[in-house]
Amino acid sequence: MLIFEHARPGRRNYSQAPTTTASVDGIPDHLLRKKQPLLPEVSEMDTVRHYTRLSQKNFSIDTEFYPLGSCTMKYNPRACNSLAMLPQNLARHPLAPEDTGQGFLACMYDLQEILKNITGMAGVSLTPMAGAQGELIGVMMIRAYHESRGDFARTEIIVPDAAHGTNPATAVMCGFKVVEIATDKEGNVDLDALKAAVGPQTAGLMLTNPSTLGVFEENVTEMSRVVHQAGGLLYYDGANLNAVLGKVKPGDMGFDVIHINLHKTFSTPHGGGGPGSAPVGVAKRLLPFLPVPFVTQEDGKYRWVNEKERPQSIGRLSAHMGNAGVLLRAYIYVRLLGKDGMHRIAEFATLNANYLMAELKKAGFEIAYPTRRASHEFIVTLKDIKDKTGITAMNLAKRLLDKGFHAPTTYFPILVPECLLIEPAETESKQTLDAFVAAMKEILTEIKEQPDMVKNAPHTMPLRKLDDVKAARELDLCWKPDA
Amino acid sequence: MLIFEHARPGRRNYSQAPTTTASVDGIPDHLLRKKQPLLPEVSEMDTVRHYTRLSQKNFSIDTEFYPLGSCTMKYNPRACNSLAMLPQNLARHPLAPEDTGQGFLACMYDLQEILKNITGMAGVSLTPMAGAQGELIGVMMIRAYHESRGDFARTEIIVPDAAHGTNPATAVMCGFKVVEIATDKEGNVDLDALKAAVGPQTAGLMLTNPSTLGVFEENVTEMSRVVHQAGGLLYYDGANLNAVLGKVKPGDMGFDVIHINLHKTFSTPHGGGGPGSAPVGVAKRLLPFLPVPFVTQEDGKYRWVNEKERPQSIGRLSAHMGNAGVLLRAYIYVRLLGKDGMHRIAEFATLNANYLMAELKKAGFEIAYPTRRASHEFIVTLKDIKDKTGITAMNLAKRLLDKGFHAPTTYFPILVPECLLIEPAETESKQTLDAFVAAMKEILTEIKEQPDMVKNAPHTMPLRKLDDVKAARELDLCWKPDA
Amino acid sequence: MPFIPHTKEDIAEMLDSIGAESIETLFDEIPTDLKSGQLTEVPPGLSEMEITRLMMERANQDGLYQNFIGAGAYEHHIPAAVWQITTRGEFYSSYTPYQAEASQGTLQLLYEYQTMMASLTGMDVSNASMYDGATALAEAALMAVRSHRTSRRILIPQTVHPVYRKVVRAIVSNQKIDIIELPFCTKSGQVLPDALEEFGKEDFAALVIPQPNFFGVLEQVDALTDWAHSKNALAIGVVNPTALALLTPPGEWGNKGADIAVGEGQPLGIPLSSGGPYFGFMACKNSLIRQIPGRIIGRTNDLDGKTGYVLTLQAREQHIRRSKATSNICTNQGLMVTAATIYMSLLGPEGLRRVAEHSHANTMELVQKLEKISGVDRVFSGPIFHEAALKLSKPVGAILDKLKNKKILAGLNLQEFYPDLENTLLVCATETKTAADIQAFAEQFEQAFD
Amino acid sequence: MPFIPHTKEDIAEMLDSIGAESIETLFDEIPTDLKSGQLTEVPPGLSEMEITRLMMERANQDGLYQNFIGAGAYEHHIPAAVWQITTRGEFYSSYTPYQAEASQGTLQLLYEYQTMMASLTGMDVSNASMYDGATALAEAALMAVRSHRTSRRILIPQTVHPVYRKVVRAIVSNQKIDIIELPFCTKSGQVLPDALEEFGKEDFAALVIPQPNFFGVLEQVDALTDWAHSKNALAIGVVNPTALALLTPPGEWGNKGADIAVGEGQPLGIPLSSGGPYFGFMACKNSLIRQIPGRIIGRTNDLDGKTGYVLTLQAREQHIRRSKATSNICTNQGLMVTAATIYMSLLGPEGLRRVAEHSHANTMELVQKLEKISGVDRVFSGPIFHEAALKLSKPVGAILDKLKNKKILAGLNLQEFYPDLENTLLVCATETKTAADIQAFAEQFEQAFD
Repeated sequence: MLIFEHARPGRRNYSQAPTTTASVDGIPDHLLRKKQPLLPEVSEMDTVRHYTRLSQKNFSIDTEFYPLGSCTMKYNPRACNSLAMLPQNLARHPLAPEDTGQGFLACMYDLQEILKNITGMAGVSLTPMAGAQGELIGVMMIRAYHESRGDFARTEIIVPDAAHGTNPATAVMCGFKVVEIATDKEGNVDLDALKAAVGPQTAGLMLTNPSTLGVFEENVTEMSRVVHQAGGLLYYDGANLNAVLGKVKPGDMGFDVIHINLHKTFSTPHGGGGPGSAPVGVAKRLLPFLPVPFVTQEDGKYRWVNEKERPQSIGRLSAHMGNAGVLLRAYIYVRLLGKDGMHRIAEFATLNANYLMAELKKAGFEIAYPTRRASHEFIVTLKDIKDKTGITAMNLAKRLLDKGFHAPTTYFPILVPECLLIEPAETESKQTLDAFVAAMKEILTEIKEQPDMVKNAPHTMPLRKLDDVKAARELDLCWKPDA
Repeated sequence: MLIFEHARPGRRNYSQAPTTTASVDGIPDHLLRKKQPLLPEVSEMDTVRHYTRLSQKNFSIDTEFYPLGSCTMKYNPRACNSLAMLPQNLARHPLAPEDTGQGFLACMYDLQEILKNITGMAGVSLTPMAGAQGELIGVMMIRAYHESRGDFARTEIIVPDAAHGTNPATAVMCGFKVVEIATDKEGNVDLDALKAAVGPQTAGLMLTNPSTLGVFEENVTEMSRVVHQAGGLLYYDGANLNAVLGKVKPGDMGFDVIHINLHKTFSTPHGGGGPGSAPVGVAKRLLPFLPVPFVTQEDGKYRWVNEKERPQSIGRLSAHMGNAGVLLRAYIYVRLLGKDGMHRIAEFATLNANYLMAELKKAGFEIAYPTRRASHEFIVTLKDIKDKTGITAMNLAKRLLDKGFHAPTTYFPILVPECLLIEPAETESKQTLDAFVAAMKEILTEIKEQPDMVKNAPHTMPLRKLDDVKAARELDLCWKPDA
Repeated sequence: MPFIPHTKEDIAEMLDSIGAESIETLFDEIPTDLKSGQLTEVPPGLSEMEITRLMMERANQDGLYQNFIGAGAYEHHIPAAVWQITTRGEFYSSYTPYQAEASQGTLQLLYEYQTMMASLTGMDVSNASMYDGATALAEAALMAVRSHRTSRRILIPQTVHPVYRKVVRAIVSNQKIDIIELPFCTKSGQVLPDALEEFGKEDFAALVIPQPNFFGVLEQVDALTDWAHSKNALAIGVVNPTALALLTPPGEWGNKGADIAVGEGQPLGIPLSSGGPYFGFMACKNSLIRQIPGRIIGRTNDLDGKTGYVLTLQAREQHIRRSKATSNICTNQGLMVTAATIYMSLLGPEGLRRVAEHSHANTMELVQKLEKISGVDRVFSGPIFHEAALKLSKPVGAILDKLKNKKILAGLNLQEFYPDLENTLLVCATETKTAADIQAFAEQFEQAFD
Repeated sequence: MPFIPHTKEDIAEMLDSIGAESIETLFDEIPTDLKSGQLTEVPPGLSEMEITRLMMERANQDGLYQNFIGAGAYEHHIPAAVWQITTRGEFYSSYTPYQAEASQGTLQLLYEYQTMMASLTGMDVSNASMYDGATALAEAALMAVRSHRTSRRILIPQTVHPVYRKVVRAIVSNQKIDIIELPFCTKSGQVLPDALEEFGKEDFAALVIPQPNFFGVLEQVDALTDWAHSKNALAIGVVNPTALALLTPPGEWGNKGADIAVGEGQPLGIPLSSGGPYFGFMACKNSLIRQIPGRIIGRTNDLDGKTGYVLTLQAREQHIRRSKATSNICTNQGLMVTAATIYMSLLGPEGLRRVAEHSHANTMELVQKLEKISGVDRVFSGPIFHEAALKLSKPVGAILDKLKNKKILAGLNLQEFYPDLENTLLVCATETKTAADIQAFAEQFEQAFD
């Protein structure tokens, strides 16, 4: 039942609006709305009850194991939320004077410094509001760099075929042509193909490392040399930073620019699809191009650096300073972890992934890159199962829901058929991983003994399998009262 | 799965304890514990996930209609919680000086004054921590009153047979003998029986009005006269105050002492069974006996009145001043309602109850007192159904759970066989009541057509019907690791 | 009409169904002469925005202080998860779990709570909580009398929280039970077992044993327990739950262990909140289980044999037994216990022990700093836990006022409760206090003392 | 090891299963020379208690001010229920609803959000939100260019939020799109349709129309919309959602209505929070639906024919279309939209209208009081909504500083964004301001002005 269906004309929630009406004198009548908008006419209790019930229909980290590959679904500490939501933090206007926000700015400055240190970059700006915007900003800086040197010939961005879709999409949004290069059998980027692809037209290479295949790019030093020698820059997609944090720094691998998904590695909430936050870090030569504003400190006073001081900056990419509240949550998380905790993220994420990979292999599942170490994630392929039984990766994914586990990422990366990309994250216990393996084993048995049970899954969710095709063909995007 | 079953020896939640151990020098070794207590060794995520999942197994006002008679399950506004939990309110030590709590004391004073006005009493103390404690305190004051007058002969408290069990239990806890009097056919207290019962041994009469039968005690004025004439006092059990708030004041009906369940009429949360709060109000002659502390105001300064100023006070009944946080929630609720809102509580609670009674009657249910107006609650009896089909009130109650409604109160009041005491409260909409009637009708049909479906209910809860007898016979009150 | 969802059309249709002309008609059984008029003293309704402003103004008026008062209510760090989970609607707005199948969340949590409290106190069983520590002690006294059958005397040391003693007296005296207060040794701050003989000459039902006592001093619990048992009386421990992470639990006191353990649950994740709501805990030996008041949760099976939880032993309770019930209590402090259970899960045995250790170490550090000031001395020689009484050579009141002006609440003036203890300050520094806080307190104290 | 649940035994068993000697072994594919050492700049970990103390100290250092700044971010009362529900774990800690059957909570909520926003803006459809108002406008510009096919010019009045214009420029210039800024009438504060002809001589893809504009002034939206349409360009409205409770929605501007409506969603229940996270909204006509970027939720059926909700039109998106996607965006601002949807449900049409009315009336009252001060005058003659520019005869900076010392943030110095607007103050008083607040502001202002 939709919230609108709980409504009745004239019903109101009296406590949540001013107790009186007020005059709108001065606004010409022809600019006034004639028909009231379709907002629900419900009571406060209707609203609370409706959305509380709706929430219960979601899987979430707070209720289920959520091994969604490439998404780093780790525990979101509750203190990060409550402290980011202290009244003073919530009440501060973005245009309030800097001297009324020194406490807040101190947090932002500290976070910038910590992110610089852990990535090995020379400068950081916190403004990007999501991973994809971090990418856009990163690639804009690459462009600005070449153009600042009078080099307008660099029109191509190289992207491995295994990359997230955001990489090529970003390059295009930024006006570049995308050159895809292949992956070799071991899951590394094909080095010869890369060598063949680079040239004076190369603006840069976008690389996720460990890659979306869940393996560390072993030739990264050589790749870096090849691209730099051709005059291109290296972009590090921080989607998988969780796997190597404290083990290797993107700056040390030769990357010139990086974005860091705080909603992954630094545990800010995914919130059903956002808000994210993805600070960018840059090597020294890209410093002039960093997006504004960012925080600087002088004599113990914090202030914003703006475009006046940074005339070469690519400019502003959000109305204010980015997702301050998300940044605060990440800052609190980082301080809770501390140095030692930070080192342990990658260690235990990797331990969990390799353990789960080993156990699933023992259980009879086919691993896509069996000779490689898993980074914080790895790939299971159901190609063989599908060929023999018709059961698909999606069938298995839906059946996992019945067993109280969120499904892994399915059908990504695209180059592995019938794949499940599995990322357990470091905050899950061995017991939970063992329970997941047990469920996967059960499904293997069901595939043999009760294939229809798997094909028709899910069975225990609020709804059975939903019809995506109908949704796209018979578009229904807004409720209509008379429909 | 119990939280203990998620635990592993040595697992810890590092963020939630001091980062180091500390010395306990000075505590003799023989006073130190040798074996660590059985608290769960789990992570923060384990805890959050476990209790979030557990919470989802509860029905609640925030998720379901909860027509539990005599409990007044109304909407608990969220602002009452968040404002009562402002940091300053939470941090204040109960023994902090009064001048550091003038804001808090102002709320308490205002609440006392408002409660006096709406009940028509001369004084109020906020200390009782629950309805039953309010009763105890009320009866203690009655006792103190008689004894202060040198009258030690009054050893009996009169209680109608329909009363809540707390009434007789309280009287006994207070050292009185209980005299039960019968209810007449129309649901009123049998006036002749009352007249016969009173005498010089009568300390007082405890009365709920409207009664637990959901009807207004029509002879209350006469009852008051009879008891007073015999030298007894009148106790008003405020359990059902919701039904008459702003319509009639207990003080005007001649009551000498009253308790007010804030967790009912003033919408403080029931919290799965507490905390409650039940301020007591008294007529002028009982003022000297009020429990301490309560708040007074002089020259705009608020302070606690204690036993030194009130030598006849029955004393203290809690370690501090009662359930301050609950009182704050009630105060906020009262201020949100305001005068007009306060009058409307009883009006719409009564409208909802009478509507539901009318509709259920039309649907074919037998009403226990069909000639009477419902107060904010009423009784349906399934005696006839049980005789014919074997289906009990409990069967119907369990089946309602399957249909997404909490069951009404069953088997209370004891004098109506196979009864359901139904109280919809004023915050529910007509639509919800209609949906409830529809569910009740469905069950009527099921009783005829699928009686086993009703007998074996519930079917859609996390568990099927639980074995109360086994629970009481094979007592298992604590988990044992090796069991 | 705040919180009332009825539209005009709804009202008309509902009255029509009832067959009533107006809502007022529905009150026609109330005698006309009883009808009251307007509620003149209730102010007009505020919007949520307005009450928010008012409550924030009042909260800001009160402000925040560095608190060094303990005396039965202790400031501890409360993990953010505790109240974020506890105030979820499904816990916050549910009723007593009468319909077990629709209340497994609350029921299982309470069973877990009982398990934790029984283990923390070293007892066999726990109930699902009482109103607060003071009333829990009163109920324990009633329980002891019911169990003892012949004596109606209870011995309570004066080292027990003074208000607890008042509450016990107020409640049990209704049932003609005598409370005998026991003196303490003014040197050690303890009840001396040797001094008890005269009180044991006459039969008594129970001896109450606080650990630590109101002065923070640790009592000789083994000897006291054994003495009570030697007189065929019960031993009732009144204990601080944080301390239990560190100290011998009542169930292991003396040769046979205390019979009942009660206490204030507030330190387990409940904010100070001007004094409530808190919760009392009560645990006892198996032999006393049918005498225990309050709610109890039991584990059982459903029709399919699956494990589940229900309210049990209801035959003791007022809604069944009415005038023969063990108590008139019909609630527990459900929401508080929800918080405490989550708190204990988040802390675990090691975490709670560290909280206890640091609270103790901080208090010791504070005391050592203050003792260096000339004219400040420890009052009692007995060992303490996380709270200490200090004798000052100057009036306590003036010093408390001076520190209050520096936003420090320096402790409790013990003379308010013990007229003989002149210029005596009871101080407590829990794990929430940093070294800098303690240093600042000591410096301000020294200045104020000059 | 905060947030890592592994015991020593767990680690040993897991390594054993993997066949690795140590955790470090698992990193053996990383070239040794790349291995980094310690993270020297990261401070040691704090306990939750310690970080709580630090964050509270920093928050208290910043304090709370009476805020009269608007300028694109508005302080409104946010009902307590909004964030109590929004931060429930099931909303807070869930991911993008890729597994629809396990995400009906988020999906249905987003469908409801789309319905509300489409109706509020008067458009056919809405997406599930964008990063913020500024990027939503940039995406609308890209959409217009994709839709127009021949022109890569976008006309944006200088009355549009100055930072929005910067953001649009930064984003769209990558795709060789020209941004033409349109001047405004310095008397009325509006874009005058009559003054546009010269800009319309060359083809353009869209005209952006703010309502109200950055000065709070209401534009002649009907004429502007019709003018854009007369030039075969799209009309893009940039609107304040609170204002839409009161003002003609973009879908009804001019003869055919605007084609795209975007704006900053922050006023709908999102706290100011130093600037984010907020959310942008975007709604459009049906004809543009396949050009819209971002997530979209559609209603469909399950296998049993029951209604359910899924992500739809994914063929536009980067994870399917990669370099051919309509945008690189792969998230919405899910949690913010959750809050906004609950906010709109709690307010309803009448509630939101009253918020708009009172915000407007309060600003008018404030302006009238300030205008009485000699040397303070309204800058623009155009009608306004809930925000006004005032010309001062004295330096704005000094006055802002003086009021700041009184804990009042008196408004925005417009010269920061408009060099020509010297000593001009932009003020806003929403429904959160009481008559006493406005009076106090006016008095303090007058004193500061002396």
